[in-house]
Amino acid sequence: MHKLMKIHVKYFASVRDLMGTESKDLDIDKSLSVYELWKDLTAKLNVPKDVLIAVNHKYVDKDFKLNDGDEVAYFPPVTGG
Amino acid sequence: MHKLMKIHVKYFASVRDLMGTESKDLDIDKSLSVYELWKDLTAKLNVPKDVLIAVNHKYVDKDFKLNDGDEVAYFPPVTGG
Amino acid sequence: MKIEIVDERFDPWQSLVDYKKNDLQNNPKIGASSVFLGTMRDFNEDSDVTGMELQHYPGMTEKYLEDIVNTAIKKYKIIDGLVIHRVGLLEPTDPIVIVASWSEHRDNAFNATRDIMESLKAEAPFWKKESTDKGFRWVKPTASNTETEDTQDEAQ
Amino acid sequence: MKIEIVDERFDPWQSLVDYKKNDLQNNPKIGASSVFLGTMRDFNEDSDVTGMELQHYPGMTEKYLEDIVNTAIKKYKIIDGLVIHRVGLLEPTDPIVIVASWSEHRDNAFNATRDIMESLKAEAPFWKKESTDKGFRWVKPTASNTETEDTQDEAQ
Repeated sequence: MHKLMKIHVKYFASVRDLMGTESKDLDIDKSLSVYELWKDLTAKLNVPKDVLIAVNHKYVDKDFKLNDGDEVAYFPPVTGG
Repeated sequence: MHKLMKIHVKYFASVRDLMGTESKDLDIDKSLSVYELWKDLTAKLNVPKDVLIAVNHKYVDKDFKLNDGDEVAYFPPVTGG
Repeated sequence: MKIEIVDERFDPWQSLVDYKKNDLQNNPKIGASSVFLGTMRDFNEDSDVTGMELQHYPGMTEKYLEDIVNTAIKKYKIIDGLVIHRVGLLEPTDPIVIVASWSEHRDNAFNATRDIMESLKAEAPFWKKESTDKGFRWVKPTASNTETEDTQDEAQ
Repeated sequence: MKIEIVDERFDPWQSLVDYKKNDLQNNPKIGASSVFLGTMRDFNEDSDVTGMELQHYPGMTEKYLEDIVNTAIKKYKIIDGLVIHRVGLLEPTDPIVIVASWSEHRDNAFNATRDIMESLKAEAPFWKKESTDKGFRWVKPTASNTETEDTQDEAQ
């Protein structure tokens, strides 16, 4: 029996509009990559090519494996400044 | 018989120190280049390699011929900013 | 170093003077200060822009801005750096971002401020949503997002 | 455009704000402002510097500064430019020069301010005489006079 992992998910900008929410707290029972988590969250959609992913405030690639307590964020390319 | 030409001469920075004066008004009786004028003003010294010359507020080369009423300036390389 | 996210209109020059009062104002080792100010225009590509919402990722944004300024401090041996970035609802002519670098020589100050701006545009998690005569749209980055101001030619 | 030679200590940021009040402050076509400030250091190469005299060529200096800014306005399509340059007797930390460029996009503002500074250093008739722990000396330009801050290694 697996220990549940707590994951905090955030969305920004157009991804937030798409998801219809700012954030979500999840308990997952097996280790997932950030890509696999996105599929679980979206009725199995692929991660759009230009969506960026950060875990604990650092950019990661789509194979990055989540750990208990991680904060993962999905957002479009940045346009500040 | 030549008409006299009035020439106003200015010196700046280390050239001013060398010449011991800020400016000088001259009447010359034949057309001179700025180089020839320098020789007349300095007991026949050549113009030092790094001395810049301006006539009426524009840089000129050493063969530039003076005209009546011109203001000629001799100075070292600029170091502003 | 100063990194600040502000959610109301700010006075960039006053912010600079206030920060320098701490220490930099009278630092005789500084020969060069390079400052960049980005302000909101009332147009972008083909449209008039009447307002803008600037979203950011609290926590991650500050972390990246700090990293960017620290990288410039090391690379160009600058004495200090500052970034103040606006978020929230903006109107045309509002300051968006001010970046400043202080150094002994001008090359380093110029290059540091430029690098900080380019890295900020490429990495710092901010997103602009414009209110235009054609409706709201998220601003899309340019191809490299490091060559020119953000521009876009279609709504998203 | 503003070109000014001042013979007393000036406040660069206040000068900028005062100038912008005319018109630029609320110009929604401006997206980018690039500002460079040169200040007097208390050292140069191998020596402590306690004071400086800045001489210029009244008339020719203003003409060259105007030409330099006009060239940048045309080359980079900047909306406006400003140069204020100090002359007379200076102390360490005194502002020497402020250059500003305003444009739609940041590339143009950055490049214009940089070009104006390099041209000013190469062409505008100003001369610095430093008072150092080893006596007075006229500052010599660097080889190209366009690559780095003025430095020198011998008295003149």
